[in-house]
Amino acid sequence: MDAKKLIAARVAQELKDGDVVNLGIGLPTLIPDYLPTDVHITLQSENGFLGMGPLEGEPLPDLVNAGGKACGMVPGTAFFDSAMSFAIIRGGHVDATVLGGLQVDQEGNLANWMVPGKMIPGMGGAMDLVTGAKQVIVAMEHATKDGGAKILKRCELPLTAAGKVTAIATELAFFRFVDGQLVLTETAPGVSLDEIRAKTEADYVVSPECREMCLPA
Amino acid sequence: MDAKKLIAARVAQELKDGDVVNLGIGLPTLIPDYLPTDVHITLQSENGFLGMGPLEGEPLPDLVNAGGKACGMVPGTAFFDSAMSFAIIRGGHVDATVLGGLQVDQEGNLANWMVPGKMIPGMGGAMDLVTGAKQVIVAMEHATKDGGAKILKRCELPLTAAGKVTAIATELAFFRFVDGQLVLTETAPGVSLDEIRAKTEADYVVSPECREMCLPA
Amino acid sequence: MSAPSKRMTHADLRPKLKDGMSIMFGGFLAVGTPLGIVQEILDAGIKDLTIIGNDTATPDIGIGRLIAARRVKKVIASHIGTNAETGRQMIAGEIEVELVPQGTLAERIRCGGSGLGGVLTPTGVGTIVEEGKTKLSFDGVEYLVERGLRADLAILKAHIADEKGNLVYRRAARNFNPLMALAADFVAVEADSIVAAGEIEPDLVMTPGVLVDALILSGEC
Amino acid sequence: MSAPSKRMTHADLRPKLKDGMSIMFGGFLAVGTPLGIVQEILDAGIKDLTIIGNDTATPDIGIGRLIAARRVKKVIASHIGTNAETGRQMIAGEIEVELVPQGTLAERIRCGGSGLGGVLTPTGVGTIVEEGKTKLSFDGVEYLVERGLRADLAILKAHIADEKGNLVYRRAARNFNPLMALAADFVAVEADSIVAAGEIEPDLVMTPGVLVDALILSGEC
Repeated sequence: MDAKKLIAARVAQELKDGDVVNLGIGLPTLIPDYLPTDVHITLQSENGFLGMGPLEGEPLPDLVNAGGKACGMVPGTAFFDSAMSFAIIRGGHVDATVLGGLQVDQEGNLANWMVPGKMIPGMGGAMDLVTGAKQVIVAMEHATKDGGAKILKRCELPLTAAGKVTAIATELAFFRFVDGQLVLTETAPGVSLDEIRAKTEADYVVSPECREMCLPA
Repeated sequence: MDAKKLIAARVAQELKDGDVVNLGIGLPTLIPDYLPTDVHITLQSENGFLGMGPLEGEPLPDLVNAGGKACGMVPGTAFFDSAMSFAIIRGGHVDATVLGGLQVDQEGNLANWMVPGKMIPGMGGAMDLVTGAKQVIVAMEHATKDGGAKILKRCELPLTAAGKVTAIATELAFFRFVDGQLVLTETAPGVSLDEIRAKTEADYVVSPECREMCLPA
Repeated sequence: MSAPSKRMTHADLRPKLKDGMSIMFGGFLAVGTPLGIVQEILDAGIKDLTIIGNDTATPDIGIGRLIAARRVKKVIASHIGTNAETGRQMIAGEIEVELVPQGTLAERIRCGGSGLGGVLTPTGVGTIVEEGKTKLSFDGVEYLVERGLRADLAILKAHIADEKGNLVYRRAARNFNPLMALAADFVAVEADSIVAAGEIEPDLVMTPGVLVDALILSGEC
Repeated sequence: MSAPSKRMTHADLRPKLKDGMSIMFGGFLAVGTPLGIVQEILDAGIKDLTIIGNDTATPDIGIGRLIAARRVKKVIASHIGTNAETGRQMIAGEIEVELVPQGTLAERIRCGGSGLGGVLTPTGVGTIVEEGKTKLSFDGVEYLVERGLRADLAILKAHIADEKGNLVYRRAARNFNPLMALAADFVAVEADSIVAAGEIEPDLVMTPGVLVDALILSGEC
């Protein structure tokens, strides 16, 4: 299983039947493929609907996801305007949001929307999502392309939100914030605690129940 | 012409073709009867629609005015929720509101929602209407049943809004606020300046163009 | 779908009804109020309620019946003039009444349901409504900071619902219902008809189903 | 009805288009943006514009074309990543870009159109978004005071309009359009079809016609 698929498969296990979920672009969009058949979630798309599904057949006019790509919709979909979309997001009506991260730190801070002087795409809906969703799951590769740590003592990049992250899933490990403390709860198959320690700058504790991820074949 | 009809007929002259108007309960609801045939206004009902019309034929379910009475609707009516209704009102999208008054004063203050210890019905939508409408026309009888002045130097009753009234129509006179100054611009047929002066506590000036109201027969 | 159905009867609501709870109710002079749910609340015998809505209707209709039956400790509303019993109990000191301008009430409920701490409104400036409130001035205009409102339970009336809880309201019965759907911990809806998911055109849904917890058919009292 | 018709052609908009004006545009990555009106703005040659909307699309589509044609002085948006030209001009100091969280942008436009001075939002607290803003704390939660936004002109895209200006949007093309209909001095709408007043079911209107000043049929470029 490659890194992205492993992360998506692990995050899928965090979602419960009936959850309302907003998935960021990229890796998080793989997650629905790994949901058990008895777990049905409702996907929120911040450009204005609940009930997003995969594209099936010809695209329908004006039916696009928040990345502007043609998508589908399930029976019982509801469209609304941007104020309602973010009333739903900010108001705690989204059970989980899954986003990529440039950096996350041991205080639960997330940085994922700009690199000063280099890449300033804007925050889009990310700041509201991270502030408002009940669970904020960061799904990202454990280290930068250069091997640098992304799970830090303190984010250096401008924050998306302060202290809102509830879990981190990487191809090496799964962490959860428990009472404000970063806790390693699972390791990826074949990954040692030492490897995780070496590639993680943040202070964290290893859960007494820490175990290997239980992933689909 | 009785007092209420005279007031309604005079206020009708303040409305222009195309205006969006919210009419308070009671006397103001008589106003549409006095509009010239070439003046079409759109009535806003604060319980959630634009396009209110007179009841014609059988009442339709759930079609009521802000007084809870069955009403009609014109072609091109639009329904919406209370937040949108007051976005329209507070946001300056209503050209004129016409309300009754218990007291009005020379500062443009209006009191029409409570008499402490006696009558406390609540402000309903009146505070938002008086704050947000472009024109705020108070339509009321000139004096109390006991003959006391209602157009005062300073309102004694709790205010509905401060400094928002733009005109006052009574069965004796029509006043307009011009640059913050209360100005008598018209007298009712057969009413003398002295009678108005005697029944008005507020300081006001008489417009050099003050004339008799020009009312329909 | 394996998700638990939202369909229930009025009687199924009983475990959610508790003394001292706060209840937001849709409706404007009872138009848009779920009358069967009000009956269920009366039958449940719960008391010391805080009720939040536009008005208290009349003593014998809609939410006004809870006032007449003395189940209410506090009312937050924009208008109580149509229910003489509300005024009488208020003046007698038997209930607390917080009067809120109607547009401000709508915004406060919307804020409570939208994760917003409040709004800045010019409505009420210079009146007794401003007493005790934070005021901010921008560009020479004064505003009151009006805070969000939430409730334990919202009771709403829809014309059509689908099995997922998507709602369509009819005419002037919409009023506060869509706002309250956002602002309560448990949202119970009484609908004139309940159709299969997908039967309401997605563009025409007025309240998305994810906001709704319980769906009750109007006739099933 | 004797009221002047709101129907016009794209060319009729020309007198409303002026250098230095502020323009709100509906759309999310150009879905819900009135492309014919954008073309008219390009053809009019106006410049030094402030544009307000969710994003700047791409250099060759929708509002992004105004950026590429260097007509824009300032952008207020939540995301500019899809239009490399916006980023390039910003880094070169040729245009000013104010990045606003998407939900905050929606609320700011809604406030500007609703007579509200602003909202209190937790979004952006503890980030650079809070710089220079008033903060208020209630019940231990910090909020930013985010102010209303208005524009001289709003350019919107509807699927169906009636002669009175009542609008229906389609699917994800709704986005910011209904909010902007409240928040500009002049509101111009491009619609795929324009029907007689009364042909849109009153419960299904998404933007009331009184908010709309100009109606243009999409094809009539």
